[in-house]
Amino acid sequence: MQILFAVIALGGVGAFFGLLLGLAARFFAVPTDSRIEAIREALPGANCGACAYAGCNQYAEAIIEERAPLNGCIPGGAMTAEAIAAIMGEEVDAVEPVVAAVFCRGDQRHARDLFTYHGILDCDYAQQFHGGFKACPDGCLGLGNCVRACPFEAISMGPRGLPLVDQSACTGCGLCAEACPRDIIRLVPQGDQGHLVWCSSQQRGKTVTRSCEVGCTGCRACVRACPQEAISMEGYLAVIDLQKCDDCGLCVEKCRFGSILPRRESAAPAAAESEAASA
Amino acid sequence: MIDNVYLSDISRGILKENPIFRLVLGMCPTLAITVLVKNGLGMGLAVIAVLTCSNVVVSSLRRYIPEQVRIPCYIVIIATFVTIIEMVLQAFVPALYDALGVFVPLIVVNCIILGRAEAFAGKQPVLRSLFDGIGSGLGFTLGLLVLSLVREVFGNGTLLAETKMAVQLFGANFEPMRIFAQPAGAFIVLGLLLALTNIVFKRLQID
Amino acid sequence: MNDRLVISSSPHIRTVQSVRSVMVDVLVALGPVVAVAVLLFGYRAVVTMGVAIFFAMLAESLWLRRLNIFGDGSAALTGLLLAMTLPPDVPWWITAVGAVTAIIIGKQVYGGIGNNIFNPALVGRAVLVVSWGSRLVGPIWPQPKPFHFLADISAVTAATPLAGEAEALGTTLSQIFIGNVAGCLGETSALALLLGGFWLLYKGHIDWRIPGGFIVTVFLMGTAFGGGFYNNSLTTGLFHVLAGGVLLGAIFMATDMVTSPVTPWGKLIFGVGCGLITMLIRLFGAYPEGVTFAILTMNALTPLLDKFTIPKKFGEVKQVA
Amino acid sequence: MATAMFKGGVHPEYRKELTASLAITALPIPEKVIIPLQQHIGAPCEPLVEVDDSVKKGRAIGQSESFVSAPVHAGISGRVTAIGPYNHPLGHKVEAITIESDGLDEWDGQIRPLENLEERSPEELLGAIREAGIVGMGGATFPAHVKLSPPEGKAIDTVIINGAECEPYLTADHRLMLEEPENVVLGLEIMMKVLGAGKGIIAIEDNKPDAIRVMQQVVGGKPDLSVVPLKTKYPQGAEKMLIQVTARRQVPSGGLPLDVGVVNHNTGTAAAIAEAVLTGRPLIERVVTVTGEGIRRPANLKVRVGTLVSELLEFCGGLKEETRKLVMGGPMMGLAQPTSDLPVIKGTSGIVALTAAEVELYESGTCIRCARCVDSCPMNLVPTFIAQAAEHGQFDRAEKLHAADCIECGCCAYVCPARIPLTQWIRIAKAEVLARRKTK
Amino acid sequence: MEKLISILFIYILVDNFVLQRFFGICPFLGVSRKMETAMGMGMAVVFVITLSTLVTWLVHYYILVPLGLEFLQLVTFILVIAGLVQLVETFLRKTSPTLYQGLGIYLPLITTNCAVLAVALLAVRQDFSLLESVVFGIAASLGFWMALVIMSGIRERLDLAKVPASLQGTAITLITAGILSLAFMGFRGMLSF
Repeated sequence: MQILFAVIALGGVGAFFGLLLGLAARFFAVPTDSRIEAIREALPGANCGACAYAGCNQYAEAIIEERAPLNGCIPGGAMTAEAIAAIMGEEVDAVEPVVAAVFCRGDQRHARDLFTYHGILDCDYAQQFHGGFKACPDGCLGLGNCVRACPFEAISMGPRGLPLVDQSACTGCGLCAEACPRDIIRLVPQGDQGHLVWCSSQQRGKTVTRSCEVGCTGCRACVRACPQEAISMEGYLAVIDLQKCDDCGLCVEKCRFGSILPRRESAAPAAAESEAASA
Repeated sequence: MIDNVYLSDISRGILKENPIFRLVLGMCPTLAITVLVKNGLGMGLAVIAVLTCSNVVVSSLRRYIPEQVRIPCYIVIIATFVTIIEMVLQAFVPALYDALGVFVPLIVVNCIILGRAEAFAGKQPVLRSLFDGIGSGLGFTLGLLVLSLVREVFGNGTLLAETKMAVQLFGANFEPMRIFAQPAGAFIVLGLLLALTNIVFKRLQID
Repeated sequence: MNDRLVISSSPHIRTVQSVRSVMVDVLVALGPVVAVAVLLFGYRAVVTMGVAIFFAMLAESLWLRRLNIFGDGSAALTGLLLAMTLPPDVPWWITAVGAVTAIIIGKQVYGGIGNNIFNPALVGRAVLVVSWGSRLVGPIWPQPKPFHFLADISAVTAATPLAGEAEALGTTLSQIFIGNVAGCLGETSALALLLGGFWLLYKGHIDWRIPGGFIVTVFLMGTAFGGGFYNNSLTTGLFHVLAGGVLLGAIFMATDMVTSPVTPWGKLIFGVGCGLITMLIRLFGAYPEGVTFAILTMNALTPLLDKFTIPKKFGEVKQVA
Repeated sequence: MATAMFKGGVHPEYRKELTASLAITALPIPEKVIIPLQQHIGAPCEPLVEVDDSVKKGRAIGQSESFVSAPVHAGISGRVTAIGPYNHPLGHKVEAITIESDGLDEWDGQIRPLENLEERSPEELLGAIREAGIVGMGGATFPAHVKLSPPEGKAIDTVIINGAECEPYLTADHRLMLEEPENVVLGLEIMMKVLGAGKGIIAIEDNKPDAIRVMQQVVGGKPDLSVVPLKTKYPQGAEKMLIQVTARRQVPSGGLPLDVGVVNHNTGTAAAIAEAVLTGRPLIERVVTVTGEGIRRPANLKVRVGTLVSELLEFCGGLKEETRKLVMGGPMMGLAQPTSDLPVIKGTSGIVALTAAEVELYESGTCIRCARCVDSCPMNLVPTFIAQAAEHGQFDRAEKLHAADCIECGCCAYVCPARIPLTQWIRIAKAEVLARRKTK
Repeated sequence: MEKLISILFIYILVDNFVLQRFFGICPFLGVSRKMETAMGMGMAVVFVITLSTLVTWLVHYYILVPLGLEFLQLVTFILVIAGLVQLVETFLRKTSPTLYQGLGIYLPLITTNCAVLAVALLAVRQDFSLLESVVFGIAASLGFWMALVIMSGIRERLDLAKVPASLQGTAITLITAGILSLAFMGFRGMLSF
C-alpha cells in the first residue's frame, strides 16, 4: 500500500510540475540564439558558477557575445572547451609556429641614456617624457610592458634591462609585440636557424653611433657581403630574410657594430650575464 | 601516460580533475564534516557510492531520457540513491549518520555528482561512466581525507578518533590548536591546501 | 654617469616621511604602553614582547627571503601589537604561533604590506583566542606587581575588570586609568595608551574619526545599556571605555591604515561600527571582550565603506533633472 | 582681514629666502634667442618671417588666425638664422625661430603706445592685449585675451590678481609686486575695464608681508580694489582654491571661473598688460627666478623670451656638482628638463635646480592606505583609488572617481610616504577619461 | 515573537549559513567576484529560499506526513525546489525582462545551492512552525546575502592587491572567508531559542 502511495505521490508531483513546466515553456517561450542552446548542451549544466557567471546559460550567452573565454568552464575541462570551440567555429589554423624576438641589443652597457627617468615603470608612460630616456629613439626602454603583456610568462626582464624570450614557453601570440610602444618585438619563425640584425633603429648612422654601440648604422657592409642576397635595406636598417639566410656568418664578420648575430647565440650572452649576475 | 581508457578515467578524477583541489566543487560537505578523519572517510564512501550508482544509471538511461527533462530526471535518480544511502547509514552506522547530519541528504545538490552526470555519464557508455564515477569519487574522498587529517591532527591531537584505531598523537599534555576544528580553520586550511596543490601542480607542470 | 639629470613627473619634491618612518613613529607611540607593561608585569612582559617581535620579523623575512630582518618595521609593529593583546603569563610558544599566524595568514598571503584585508595582529590574536581560549580569556589573570621586575606574577591572580561586575566594583576607576589592574600587557593603562594616541594624532598618523567614533560609541552604549552597575550610568560608560581593550583597539588596532577606510565618512562609520559590535559582544555575547572580533568584522566591511563613502568632489553641482 | 581656507593642501619647505630679497636684475642681451612658435595653450603660430630676414625688437614674427592663440614677437633685433624644431620645455621639439643679435637692441618702428588711455574702448584695449601676445604667465600660458572675452551672457563682476605664488622657491611675482606695484594695479584696472567688472582683488600669501604692504599702499584710496592676504598653504594659488578663498564662490566641477563671474590672472600677466597698453610694447621679456640648492648664485632675472636656459644658469654662476634635476617652473607643478639647451618661454616663472639630497631616487612601494593623499587633496578626490584604477587600466572606475577633476597640483604625490607617483597616474587617468569623453 | 526575532538574529549573525554552517559555499565562491552579481544573486536567493521553504513545509505537513511517506522527503523536496526555480525563471523571463536581468539569471544556479535544500530540510527537522520556517528561510538567506556582499567587496579589493600567484582566486577567498568566520565567532552565545 505504501509503495503505491509513494508511486502516486512521486508521480503526482512529477506530473504536476511536468505539466506546469510544459505549459510555461509553451506560453513563456523566448526566442534565443540557437548557438546558445548548442553551447548550453555542451556545458555540464551543473550551474556551479565556477566560470564566474550566474549559470551555464549566462556563460553561454557571454560566449556568444564574446565576453567570455571558451575555456571558462572548469568542471567541463578541455573536452567542453573543444566542443564550444567547434560550435563557435573558432578553429586554430595550422600555421608555421612563430616566436617573439626582441630586436634591440642596446642594453644598459651598450646604449646611452639621455637622462634618468623616475616614475611609473611603464614604457608607454616613460616615453611621454622627452620621448623616452634612451638616446636612441627606437631602442628598448626595458620597463617591461612586454613582460606584463605575456600571459604565458615567456618573457622576463634580463639583468641589463633587455627582455629575454623563453622560446619554449612562447606561443607566438604577439601580445608582447602589440604592447611594445617602439615596435621592437617582432614575430619570427621558431627555431634558432639563421642570422638576424638585432636592431630596430631607423636613425642615420651618425645618430646611431652617438647613442648606441651595437646599433645598425645602415652602412650596407652586410648587404654587400651576403652571398645569398638575403639582406636588404629598410631605410637605414638592414633586414635579413630568414628564408634565404644559410647561416654562413659572413655578415657577422663584416658588421663593425655587432648588430648581427646568429640566432642561436643571440640569447646566449644575456643568459650568461644573468648567471654571472646571480652568482 | 596511461593508455588504458578506463584507468585514465579513474586517474583523471583523482589527480588532474580532482573535485576538491582542482575543480573546487562540493565545498559544503568538504568544509563541514572534515573535523575528524572518520567523518571524512564516511562522507567520501557515501559520495563514491552515490556517484558510481548515479553515473551508471544515467549512462544506461542516456538514450531514453528526453533532453528537456534531463536535469530533473538526473536529480530524481541522484535523490533516490542518496535516500537509500541515508537509510543505510542510519541503520548501520548511526553515530556517523548523526555526525554527518544534514550533509548526507545534501549530497543530492553536490555539484560533483550532477556535474559528472551531465558532463560525462550523459554522453559516455556505461562502463566508462562507472570508472569515471569511481575516479571522481576517489578523488573527492582523497581530498576529504587530506583535509580531515590535517584538521584532526592539529585540532584534536589525534588520529582516527572515535574509531577502534584511535591514536593520541602528542601525549596527554598536548593542547590542540582548536581553530582547526572550527569553521574558520576549515576555510583557512582548505585555502592553504589549494595554494599548495597549485604550487605542486605547477612544479610538476600538470595542467 | 652621474651627470645625467633626473626626469620625473611633478611634484619634484617629496615629504621626508616614508613607510618606515611611519612604522617607527607608531612603535615610538607604543613606548609608554611598553614601559607600563614592563613596570607591572616584569620580565614576563619583556619575554612575551620579545618573542612576538622576533617571530613576526622572522616569519616575514623568511617569507620574503629578505636578509634585513627589520625591513620597513611593519612586522615588528605587528609583533609588538600582538604581544600587547596577550596575557602576561602566556606561554612563549603560544606567542610564537600567534606572531607567525599574524604575519603569514594575516598579511603575507594577501601579498604583504598594504594588501591585507584584516589587521594582522588581531588575526593572530583571534586565532589564539579560538585555539587556546582558556589561556587567553580565562577568568583568572595574574595580578600586576609594580616595580618587581623578576617577580613570579602568576603566584597571585585576580580577575580582569571586565570579567565580572562584582570584581570590577572592587577596582576604582582611577586604578583602571593608571593601569594597576589585571589584564593583557598593553590594555591595562589607559593613561599610557592615551599618551601614545595623542602623539600619533599630533604626528598625523591617525585620524580622530576612528578612535573618536569607537570610544564615543562605547561610552554611549555603556551608559545606556551597561546597567549602571558602577555607581551610575555615566561612570559605567566610562568604565567600559577604560577597562579592557577598547583604548588599545581604538588607538592602535582600528586605526591600522591598511585595514581601515581611507575616506573621512568611512572612517567615522568604521569607528562607530567597531564600538557597536564591541558592546554587543560585551553585553550579550559569550566572550567577555569583543574588541578583536569587532575590529576584524569592520575590517571586512572596509572595502564596502570605501566604495560607498567616496567624498563629494570640489565644486560638485547638483544634477538638475 | 581673516582669510578663509580651503580643504586639504600641504606645507612643503618653501625655500623662498634664497631669492626673496634679491632685486630683479636684467640679464644682458643674449647673443641669440630661440622663439618657439607655440608658447601658449591653443593653436601654434605660423612664422611671419623667413631665414635671413632682419627683424627689430618687438616685431611680430609668428601669428595664427585662430582665436585661441597669441602672436610671438622678436625679443631682440637682429637676423633670423633658422626656423625649425628646437627643444621646448613641454618635452617635445617645437618649431622655433632663431634670431641672432645685431647688438643694437632697437625697437621696431611701428610700436607706439595707446594714447588717451582713459578714452579707449574695452575692444581697443582687448585688441592691444591680443597684439602684444600676452598669455597667462603663471605657467598655464592660456592666451590672456581669451580669458578676457567671456562668452555672451556671462557677466564678470570680479577680477582677481593671483599674487599667491604658492609654489616653493619661486619669487618672481613677489619681486614684481615689490618693484612694479603700479603696473600690477594698472593691469588689474585695465582688465576690469575690459570686462566691466566692478571689483578687483589682489590676493597675496601672508609669507610676503612686504608685498602685501606695498600693494596696499598703491591700492589705498581706490574703493573698488582690495588686497587680500592669504594663509600660506600650497596650492593657495590654484585658480579654484583662490576663487573660493577670496570671492567665496566655488567653481563648479568641469566649469571655469567665469561661470561664477570671476576672471583671475597672474601678477606677471597684469604687469605685462599694463606695459603693453602704456607703451605698446609686446610681451618679449619676463621675470624668471633662477634658484635652488643647485644654483651657485640664485637670482631674480629679467629675461628676454627665447633666451637659452643655459645662459641664465651661466649668469647665475652655473650649476653645482650635486645638481640632479632641473625644473622649469616651480617644484610642485613644473616640468623637469633633461638639458639646459632650451629657451625661456612666456610661461617660465622659474628655473629650479634641485640637488641629490632633494631628488633621492626613492623606490615607490605599495600603498599602505594611510589616506594622507585623501586628506591633502584640495579637490576632495581619493587619489590613491584613482591611481590604483589607472594602474589596472580601469578607466571607467577612474572616471567615476572624478579623475577628470584633478588639478594636478601634486599634493598627493608630495605627501605619499610610499612614494607612489600618484600625480603621474592620475594624469594618465585624466587624459584617458577626457579622451574617451571626446570620442563619445 | 521573541523566538522569531531570535531566529532572525541567530541565522544572520551568530549561525551564519555560509560562514559557520557551510551551506551554499559553491555559489559563495563563484558569484562573489563582483559586487553587482553578488547583490543580484543574494536577492534571488532570498526570494527562492523564502518561497521554497513555504512550499516544502506545506508539502511535508500536508502531503508526506498524512500519507506516511516521510522517506520521500528528499526526492520531493528537491523536485519541488527544482520545479519552482524553473517556473519562476520562465515566468520572470517572459513577464519582466528587467527583473529577469537583475534576478532571474541567477535562478538556475540556485537549484544546486545546497542552502535552499538545507533550509527546507532543517526547518522540518527542527520542528519549526510555518511562520518560523519562513522567518528561518529569510534569516538564512539574508545571512547568505550579507556574507556574499561582504566577500564581493573584499574580492574587488583583492583584485587590485598583489596576492601571490598560487593563492589567487579560490584559495585566498577561502582564507578570507576563514578570517571572516573567525570574526563572526565573536557573536557566539548571543541568543538562543
